[in-house]
Amino acid sequence: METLFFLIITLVAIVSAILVITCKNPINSALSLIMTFFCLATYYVMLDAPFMAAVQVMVYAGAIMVLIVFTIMLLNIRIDASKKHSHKLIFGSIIGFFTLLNIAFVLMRSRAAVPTGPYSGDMIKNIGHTELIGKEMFTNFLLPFEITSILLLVAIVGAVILAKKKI
Amino acid sequence: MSNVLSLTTFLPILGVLLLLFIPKDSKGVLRNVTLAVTIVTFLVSLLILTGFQTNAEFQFVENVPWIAAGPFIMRYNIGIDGISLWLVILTTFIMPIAVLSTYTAVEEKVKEYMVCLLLLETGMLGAFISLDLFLFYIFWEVMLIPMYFMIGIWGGKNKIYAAVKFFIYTMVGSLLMLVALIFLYFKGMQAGITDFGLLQFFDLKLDMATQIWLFMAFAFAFAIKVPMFPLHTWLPDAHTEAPTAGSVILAAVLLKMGTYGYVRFAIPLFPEAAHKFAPFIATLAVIGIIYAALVAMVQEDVKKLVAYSSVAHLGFVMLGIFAFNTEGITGGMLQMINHGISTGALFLIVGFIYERRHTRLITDFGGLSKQMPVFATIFMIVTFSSVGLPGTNGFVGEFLILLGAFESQLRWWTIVATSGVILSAVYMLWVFQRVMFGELDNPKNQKLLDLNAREITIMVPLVVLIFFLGFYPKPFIDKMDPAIKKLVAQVRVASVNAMAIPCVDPTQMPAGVPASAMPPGHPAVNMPAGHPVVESPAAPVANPHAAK
Amino acid sequence: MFDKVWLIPLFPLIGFLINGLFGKKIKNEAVIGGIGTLMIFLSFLVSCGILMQMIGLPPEQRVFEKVLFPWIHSGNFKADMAFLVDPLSVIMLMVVTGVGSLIHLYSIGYMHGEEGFYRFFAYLNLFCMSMLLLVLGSNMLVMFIGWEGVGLCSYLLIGYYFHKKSAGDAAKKAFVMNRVGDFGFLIGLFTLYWWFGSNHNIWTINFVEIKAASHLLPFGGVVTFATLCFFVGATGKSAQIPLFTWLPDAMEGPTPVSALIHAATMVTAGVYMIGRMSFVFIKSPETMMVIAVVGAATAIFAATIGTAQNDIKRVLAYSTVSQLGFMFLAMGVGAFSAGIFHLMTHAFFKACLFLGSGSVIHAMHHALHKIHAHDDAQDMRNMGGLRKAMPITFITFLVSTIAISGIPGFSGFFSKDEILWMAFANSYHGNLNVVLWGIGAVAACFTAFYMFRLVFMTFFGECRINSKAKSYLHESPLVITIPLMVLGALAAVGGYIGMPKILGMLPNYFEHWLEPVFALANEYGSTYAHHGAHPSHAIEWGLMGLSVVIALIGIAIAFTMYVKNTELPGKFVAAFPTLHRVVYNKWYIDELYDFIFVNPCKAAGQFLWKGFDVLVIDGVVNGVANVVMGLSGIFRYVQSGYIYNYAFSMALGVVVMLGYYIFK
Amino acid sequence: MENLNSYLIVSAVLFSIGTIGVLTRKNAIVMFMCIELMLNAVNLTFVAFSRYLGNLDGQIFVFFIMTVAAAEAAVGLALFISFYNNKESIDVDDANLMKW
Repeated sequence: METLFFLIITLVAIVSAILVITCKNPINSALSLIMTFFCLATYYVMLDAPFMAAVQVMVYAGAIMVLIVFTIMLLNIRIDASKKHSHKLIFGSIIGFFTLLNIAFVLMRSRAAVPTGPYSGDMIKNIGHTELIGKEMFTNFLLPFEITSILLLVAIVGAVILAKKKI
Repeated sequence: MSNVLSLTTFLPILGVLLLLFIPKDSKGVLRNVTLAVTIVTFLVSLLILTGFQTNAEFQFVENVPWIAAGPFIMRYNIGIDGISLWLVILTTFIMPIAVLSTYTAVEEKVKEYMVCLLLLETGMLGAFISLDLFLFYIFWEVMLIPMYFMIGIWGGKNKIYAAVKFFIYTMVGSLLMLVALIFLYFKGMQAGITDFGLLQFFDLKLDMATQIWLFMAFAFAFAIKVPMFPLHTWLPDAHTEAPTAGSVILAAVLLKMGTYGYVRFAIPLFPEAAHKFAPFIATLAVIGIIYAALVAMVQEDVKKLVAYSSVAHLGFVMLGIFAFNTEGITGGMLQMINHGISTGALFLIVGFIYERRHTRLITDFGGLSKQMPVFATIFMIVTFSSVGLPGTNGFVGEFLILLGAFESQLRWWTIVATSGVILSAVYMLWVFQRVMFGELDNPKNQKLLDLNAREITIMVPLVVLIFFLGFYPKPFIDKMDPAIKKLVAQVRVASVNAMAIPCVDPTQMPAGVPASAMPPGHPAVNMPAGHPVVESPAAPVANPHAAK
Repeated sequence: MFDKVWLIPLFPLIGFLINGLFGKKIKNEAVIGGIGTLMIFLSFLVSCGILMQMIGLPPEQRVFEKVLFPWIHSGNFKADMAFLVDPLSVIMLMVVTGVGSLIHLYSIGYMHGEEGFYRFFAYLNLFCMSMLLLVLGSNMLVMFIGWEGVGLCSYLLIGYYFHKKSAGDAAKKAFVMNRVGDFGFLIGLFTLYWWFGSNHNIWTINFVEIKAASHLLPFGGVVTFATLCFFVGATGKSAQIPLFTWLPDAMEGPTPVSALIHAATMVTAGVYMIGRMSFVFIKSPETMMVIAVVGAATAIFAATIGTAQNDIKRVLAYSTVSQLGFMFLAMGVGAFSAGIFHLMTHAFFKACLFLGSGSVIHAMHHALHKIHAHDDAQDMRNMGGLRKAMPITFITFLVSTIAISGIPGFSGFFSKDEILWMAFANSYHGNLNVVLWGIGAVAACFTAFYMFRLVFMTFFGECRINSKAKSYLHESPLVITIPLMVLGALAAVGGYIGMPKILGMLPNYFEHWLEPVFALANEYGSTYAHHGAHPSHAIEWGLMGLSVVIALIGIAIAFTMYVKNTELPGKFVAAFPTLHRVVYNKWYIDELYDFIFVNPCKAAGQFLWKGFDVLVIDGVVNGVANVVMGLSGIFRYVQSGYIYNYAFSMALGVVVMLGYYIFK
Repeated sequence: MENLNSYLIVSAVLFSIGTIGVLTRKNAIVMFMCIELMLNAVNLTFVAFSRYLGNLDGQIFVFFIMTVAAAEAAVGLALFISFYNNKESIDVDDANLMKW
């Protein structure tokens, strides 16, 4: 049952991903991407990471994609105007293919390490994913976490300055 | 008081911070603030002068750890001795003058210009006071950048070419120096030296081949900066294109980096190699003197002429330094100051007439004496200072250089170099005649105004110094004398050691000392107190792994 | 009084500063000129005081050194700002300040109404200061300050009329030629310093110390080199062959300048310097011979040129060169005191001659100006018959001319005859002495000839000036004639203090006075002089008579050619056109120098700049840059500028690199 | 829960698709979306490994990547807007200032 579910999700994810890169209209691409993000959120749930799934939906599907769609609409871009990109398509596909090949070879030839961490599935279910993540985040990763705030601040300032017409 | 040296060096940087808060349109404020900063820096540097004890030791030393990256340990190690003292003072002295000279010359991007000037000052001061090889290298490069912008942004018609040429020329040299510096450091590590402190390297014994290679790298870098004969072509271009203040600083201070580098680094670090190369470098210096004088003679652009005269003057300095005796090096050091004053003044003078007429071609002038008597007087004084007339500063330095070189084994070089004295008179007087004498026939020249109060204010300190140094150079010589004596002893001790190596000619022994007093291979003779007795050069180097 | 010696150069310095800095504001000519003259006169008074004191001292105590302040001390080298007072420098002090005061006074009148009046007096005072430094310097370096300082003032004063190109050129030429001499001086200084230092550990350039150590110097060898170098210095300053061409050109300066600098004082610096270091020069027989030969050659050579010049000042200039040649001849044959004696008498009569010519030019200029004529006021062909218009000038001029021609009873006779006699009698140079005497005698004949030619053309005969201007000719004012009269009197009687022994009327005070200075040199000289039979009194009388006869012959020829048969010179020129042209054009020496030195230097400069600097060195530099640029021109095709190309290559790179690690 | 490999394969496929998209599309916004897709593929790997190894560090990383992606989106889109204001186009071929 779960395998079937996984396969369906995978199918949806890959198809919508392909749609992202093939749709002429950027809006369609964006909508397909949102679809992919939802699929990924589903995977996270399946991987016992509900908090990540929630963040995925909120940040990616919610915030970032809204931003993108908003930009597309703001700029009023309809159709990808350029026609001639056939040679690019071939090259791109070859490189994509080889990327896939590389990864496949890595997967085939490598062996995953033995699980060592303390966080088993049961533990996550008992204590709660959010709490665990939270503890980890605000203890071991406190400094990086705080620094992300600076990163975001910089990004905000940068975005404001860049988007202004005349500085 | 103890860190007055750091204060002097970094005051201009504080000035830069101050400038950042001044809107770019208020040019007057920008200029005045910069002027104030440079004057304050000069005043602070006078504290160094008054606090300086006349002895051979480094003073005002500050030595704190700075960067420790793996095997490399760089320290913020600064200090000053008689050799660098006057160059620091010269720098801080020239800067207000340079700033003042830009009041009307630079109208665009004033803020940026002033920032460049102040950064340049920090770079120059830092290079003079560094006692850490790596720190020196950093300041050495820091100087380069503001100067590059000054030529490239505020320069003349061909500014980009000149700026790039200046930058790349210097860069080639300094990269070689960087390589040599790192190599030297590893050599030092094998002998147990743990950081880049210059003083420790003085005691490092290197074998001849290493010394020669390292000396060549250092000498090449410094020779470009000096600039010495075949490597001088960046200078006329840079000078002609640079704005007046840039030229003044370039001539007065930046070129001294090269000669200072020889005195502070290349020679005491690699004394034997320096001795070996002395005839070669003296030859280049002498060629430079004659060559630059001949070329200067036929220049059509006043500024280019002055630039070539710089090459000739610096040739004298090099000759004096490579005499390896007190007189020669004292003369060389004095001549550095003198050249800073008189050539700086010459560039200012060229700047004055350029501002008025927007041309520097000699043929466009003539008879200006009639229209500009004050200017004529000052120009004449500076001209004769540049020619080296006794009673002006130029003479004292030139004379000591020639005297020192004549005493050393560079006798024949000296005789040829002395003829440069004639040539310098020829080209300087000729240009003076063509610009100032003759009929005032060009209608554009007939309306020229004489120097205004600001310009006279700029020139007066220089003129006063020209005469002061000419008639009473004693305070200057006295302050630098112990340090130079120490340097001479250091170099001489090394050359005595080198006598054990067969490739060094035993006639290099200093004249006047009876030969019996100095048996070959006996290193302890003449060694100043505190100088560690070095094992004979044949002894194996200390365990290479000891440092680890 | 000796202690106050520093006042002597100080006064002119004060004058220089006052006139130089504030002269423009003072404006009043009487004040400016008064300050200038007063200052040098004060120096004269101090010099007199020193002379008086020195006369009262026994000869061996007549040396005094005054250290003002340490100047350059470095390593072994020590040079103080110090003054040396001894009989030689006192003589020079008297000449410089004495003649100097008179010429200052004269200048007040002569320079009246000139634009840069204050500038002139400032320079003149500066000159006096430099000259006094030169004279007083107790070591070579202080002497060298003065040495170059006078060169500077000469430059400034020759270029006084700077708007004239010829003046600027002449000034530059003078300075550069002097610099050639200074080059020699410096090398000589270095050599002596180095030799004493490295061989005897005596590191000194002080005259007294060198004198004390001079017994260590070898005869010939390094001393020859050093002294020859010094002599090059002397030829530059004193306008001897080969560096004499600047002096005639220096006549571009105002006439008082010519009188003071280019006749009486500065140009004699070379002679003074040799006298000051006689104990070194005498150690080298070769140098002595060179000096004597050069001196004699210059004497005759300049005299020949002098015969053909028409510019009144140029004749005097060549005469100066010629007389300086006599002085060097004296130095070269070891007759040091005779040389200095001639220096002094020459200062009197030549200053007088120049000032007299200045007076003439002044009058001529004034007259020509009145009628707005543009004739050359200095050309003797425009003059003639001036003796009626300008009696005082004429008389003083005539007295000086007689003096320079060597007519007995006048100062020039005593000094010149002494030189000729010493050239004959002093046997340093073997049989060359006869030749030297011969050349000297012929030069004396020429001297008499051209000087009287000058007098005849200027003061006798018909007045050739524009007849309208004639009425405007009149005698110069008192301020000009007083110096003329004083100098004329000195030219007449100044020689009696150095009367030759043989005449026996008065003792030779002069030689006696300088005895302590030159005794050592004469002692060294006697070690290699040929001890032949000393010429007898009869020979001395004979030679003296002969030289008088020679002078009279010269005068007679001049009289015939320029008073009696005034068409003779024209015929002579027609008969020997080439000779006249060559002599008139100063033997084409200037052109020769242009050809040998000046033009090659310029050409070399042009070649080195355009050919070597720009083509070769910058060619290499730019060549390297061009190679790099060419290569990058090829490689830049890689950089298409399209984002997807970069993205491609990046992705490709990642894939390939990953692939390498995965598949390897 | 599926085994680790299946997630990794999905992630690889998504990553490759993203790569192809970045390389083939000219619309800057679409390219940007493809980059987001690639980032998400990586995120999936992180989470999968994190779960497999029983170590939460991977998920923390994902969190940071999301932050970076958000910042990137803000700045990147601002860039596009300003680019569009200048060039009236969002096509990367028009970003040709670096072209020789």
